[in-house]
Amino acid sequence: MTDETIRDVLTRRGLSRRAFLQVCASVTAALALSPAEAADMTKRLETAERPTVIYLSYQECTGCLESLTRSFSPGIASLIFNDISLAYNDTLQAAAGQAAETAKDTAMKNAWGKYVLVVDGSVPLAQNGAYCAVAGRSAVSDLKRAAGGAAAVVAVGTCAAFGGLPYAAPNPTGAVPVSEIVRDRPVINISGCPPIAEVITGVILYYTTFGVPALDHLHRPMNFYGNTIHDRCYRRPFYDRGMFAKTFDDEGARQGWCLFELGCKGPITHNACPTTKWNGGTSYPIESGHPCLGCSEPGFWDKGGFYKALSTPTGHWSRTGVVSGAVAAGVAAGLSTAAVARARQGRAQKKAASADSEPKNPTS
Amino acid sequence: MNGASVLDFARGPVFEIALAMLIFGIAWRLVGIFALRRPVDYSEPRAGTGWGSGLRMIVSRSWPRREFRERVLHWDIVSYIFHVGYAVAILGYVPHIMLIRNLTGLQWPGLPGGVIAFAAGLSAGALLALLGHRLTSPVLRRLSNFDDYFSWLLAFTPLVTGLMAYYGIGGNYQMVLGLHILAGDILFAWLPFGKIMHVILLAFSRGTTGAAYGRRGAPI
Amino acid sequence: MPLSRGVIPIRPVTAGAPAGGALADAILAEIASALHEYLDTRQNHVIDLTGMPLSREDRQRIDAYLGQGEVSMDIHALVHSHIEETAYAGVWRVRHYDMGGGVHSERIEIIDVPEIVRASSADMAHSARRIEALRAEEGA
Amino acid sequence: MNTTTLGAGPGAARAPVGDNKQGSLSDAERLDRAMTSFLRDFNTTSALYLEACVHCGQCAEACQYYVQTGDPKYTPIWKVEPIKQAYKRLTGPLAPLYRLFGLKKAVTIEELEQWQELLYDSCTLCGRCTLVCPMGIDIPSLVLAARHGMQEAGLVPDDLWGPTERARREGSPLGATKQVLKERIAWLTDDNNVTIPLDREQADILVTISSVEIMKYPQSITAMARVMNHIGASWTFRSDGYEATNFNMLSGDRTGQREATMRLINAALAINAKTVILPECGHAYQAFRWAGATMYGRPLPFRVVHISEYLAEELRAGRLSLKSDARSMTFHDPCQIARRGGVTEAPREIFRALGADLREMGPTPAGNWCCGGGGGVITIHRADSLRHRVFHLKMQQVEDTGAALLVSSCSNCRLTFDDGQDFFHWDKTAHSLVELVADNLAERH
Repeated sequence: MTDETIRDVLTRRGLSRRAFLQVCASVTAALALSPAEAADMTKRLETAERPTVIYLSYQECTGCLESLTRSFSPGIASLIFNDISLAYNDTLQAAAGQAAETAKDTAMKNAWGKYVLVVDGSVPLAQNGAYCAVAGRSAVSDLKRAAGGAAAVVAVGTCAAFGGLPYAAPNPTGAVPVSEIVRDRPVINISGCPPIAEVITGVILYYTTFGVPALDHLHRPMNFYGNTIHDRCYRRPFYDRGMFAKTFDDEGARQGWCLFELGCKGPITHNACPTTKWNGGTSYPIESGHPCLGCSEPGFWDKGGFYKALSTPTGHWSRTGVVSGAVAAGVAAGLSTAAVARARQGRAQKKAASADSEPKNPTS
Repeated sequence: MNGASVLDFARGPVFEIALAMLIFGIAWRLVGIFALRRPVDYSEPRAGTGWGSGLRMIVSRSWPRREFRERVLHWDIVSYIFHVGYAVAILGYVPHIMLIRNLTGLQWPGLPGGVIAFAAGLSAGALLALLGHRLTSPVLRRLSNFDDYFSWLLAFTPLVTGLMAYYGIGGNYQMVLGLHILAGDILFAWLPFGKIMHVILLAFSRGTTGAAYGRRGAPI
Repeated sequence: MPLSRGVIPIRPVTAGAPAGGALADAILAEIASALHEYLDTRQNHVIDLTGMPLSREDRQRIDAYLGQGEVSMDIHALVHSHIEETAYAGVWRVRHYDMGGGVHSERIEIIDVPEIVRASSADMAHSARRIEALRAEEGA
Repeated sequence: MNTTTLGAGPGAARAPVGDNKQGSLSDAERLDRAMTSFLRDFNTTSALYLEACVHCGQCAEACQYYVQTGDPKYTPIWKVEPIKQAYKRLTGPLAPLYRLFGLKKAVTIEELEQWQELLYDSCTLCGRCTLVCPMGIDIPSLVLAARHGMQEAGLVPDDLWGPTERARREGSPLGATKQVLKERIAWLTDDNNVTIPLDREQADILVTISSVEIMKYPQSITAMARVMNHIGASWTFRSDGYEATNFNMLSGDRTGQREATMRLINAALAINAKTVILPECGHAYQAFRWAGATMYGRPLPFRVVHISEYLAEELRAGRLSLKSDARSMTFHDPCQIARRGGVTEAPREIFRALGADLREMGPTPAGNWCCGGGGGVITIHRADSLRHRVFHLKMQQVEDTGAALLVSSCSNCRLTFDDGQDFFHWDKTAHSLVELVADNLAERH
């Protein structure tokens, strides 16, 4: 650890306390903190040590990092994250090969037990982890080693958090989320494909000042994942009024009606998109006319289709097969139970006939 | 099992099984009834074959005859609130219409969520009242069996879970939605095997009596 | 550059269109009570509008009520911030812009002077050092 | 006269009620016979009915027994519970599931014995329940099927079995044998100076009689004769086919029911009748008009009408002309003829022809309250007090019309009214529609 505070870093870069307050305003706004919490956070950031962040990537597409660094306008928080805290990231750093490995080892040694380990991508377990290796070490052993010195692990992106695309059926690499490997450290999942940049940095700063934030049952920070897209969607009133776009080019779509029928997974997707938005607050998918894919939820690849309405069956079986099979089986069952009943009736008839040939009725 | 997997489970395999059971059961029960011996009536009809009366009675018996209204109409109305509310919620709610479109290709415009919630709430209230009636009326207590209470429960659960999902009650929305769909699946699967089959048998049994009375020229 | 609206025939609908202006009333009430609070206890109060689901009517009503006051300032630090007093003394609107020019934080502060306007002692000490250094350099 | 077995008034000596079992079969044999019979009767129609019930309990609200006692055991569909139980276990499509999960227990002999009261004492087969049932279930048809099994098992109430058995033996339930009929007609002819054709070899119309009329209301026979003669029809009574009542049907005795039906069919065939007229008897109308052809196994080669239908036809044809009788009257629609038989307009045409001030009961004809004596109930003495309780409803309904004269077209109803009148010291007497017509025949010029 550097013993430097975030404030110190800003000062060193010639920025005033006003700049610091602007940072705080940005962070607290992103975290949707109450005024009292925001004041508290500002106070704590004033004295908080600058965090050391080590960023490791496994089975991933680098989209998460793209989100973080190449967003439309890099936010203040990402500035802090990228320029101030990041001790190691093999994609961003200039060093390569042995030099990079040495840099990583040094960074880990210097902050052993204190650094925040950010992991991006899922970890393959099939073939002894052979599907992903860094510097001759499998992802799984690399992760275990790095996690050993981490104060907390932040799984960035749906791959790291829940397995993501590599995890989708049939999961050929045996991919698992970070939480399957790291069990003795707090794991904070920041899901999304990719996650929102402000969310990643916000969570790390929150962790620096307050520790592990309140998490939902999927270990996602409640601050960002506490509500569904649907809860805060500006198109929600159309949903409530039963006004839905039927196709991507109909009048409803032009009028900005609800995209539920086009497969929007907003109702079951927890993320901050409607409030934090993307690309420096420009918009989010639904605002651009596309249904939410549900990318921050586990298994979103395998939910029967991005454009299939949530209330419809995922339908892995052939509908014709199910229906015709059920009809055939039902008719067969009906005919056979009726045949059994008729046979019983036939026997009863015979019995009654033979009884009739004897004395006619019980009295005689 | 978490909410997401309950939801996937309910929308996936369970739905397919429930659909198969629904169709299988309806076919089984109807074929099983109609493949029994058919009674033959050689009597000379007074008024045609009675087909018209059969069809008429399917409709007309939906409302009690004047002479019985004083004694049964109040509970009929409660029952109607339940049934109509249920129908509005099932047929008017767009997510449900999506399901119907997915299954049959048919679709129609939906109603606002508030209307659906109101209808479903009324329906649930009426259903509770009907249960209370069943539990307190000596006649109904005498008649009721497992099927009556089980079917009640299966009718009630989707309503309540649906309302919970709509209002975001019960915490985890995915879980609540998953349970709602699961409850619907179970209702589907159970439908042909219990009293809820009346939704289909009703027409046949009314029609049979309507036709029999019709050919006699008797009032229906 | 944003695409021209004429290219894609989309008419965006503003968030929460049918919500009405109920939230604006609540905010105005909060401002009034915060002013009393400040006079009694010197405790400042911040209303963060950023995450609030304000409808267009809400915004219009807030703007109309608060109006424009005597003071207006701009801060050019890490990013640009614009601060202006409303028609009511001690009621400030503070907007922070991000690097792309969008508003990333918007708040109403009830205080005599917003915190961010004040020069901090540390910065003033730093300034003193810089001036002395400059003079020393010139003097040398 | 042997009518004491029928209309037991208050204080009348009660026939000794045994254990109400016939024969000396073991319980197991009885149960087996009942189940065998239940099985034989199940068909698509009864299956639909037994499957469709939703246990809504509305049939109770239509049933006079429940309405008057509030006892849930009188709920109509509950009265057929054993046959429902047997169906669900043995015949229904889901029977394998019911047995597998033990959802329906096998019917026991105790249950059958217990249900005797519900199936016989407290159901007149009036069919009011059919009209209220939201599923349209025709419960009386199920009661009849259940009675078949009860009869096979020898579990008919003794009081009902007596006349039933006698009908098998003597051709008439109340002792109106061929000999008695001939004597009765002979003295009716003498006393009333009316021609009553008996055993003509050829006639267009075979007129049948209810033994209740022969034994209790002989004036009805005279009335029929006078009316038929007035019309100038080619008609006859036949001593080989006169008894229209079918107590065997009411007991559940299929064999006897068939025999009784065939006697009438054969008599009609023997004289080449084009029409068979059924007398003022409700169950006769069910047994012959609607069940007769099915007993015969093919459509009947003649038409079957109730006497009131016939009279209405003749009125329309102008062969029957009546004097005016403007008294205020109310008409009791017999369940089996009106509600379940479809004859609702004919009697009203007759009242119009009479110029009578007809004051309809509310409700009638469809929702009319049963007299309480149908379905064989009037014969069962242990059910007297229950029958009187339900008769109270009927009495009230009649009183509410304010009519001076009460008319019906069923002599079994008439018997029940007489008994009720006696019991309640009521000032209303039920009259016969045919007798009313006979009394008002216009003079032929």
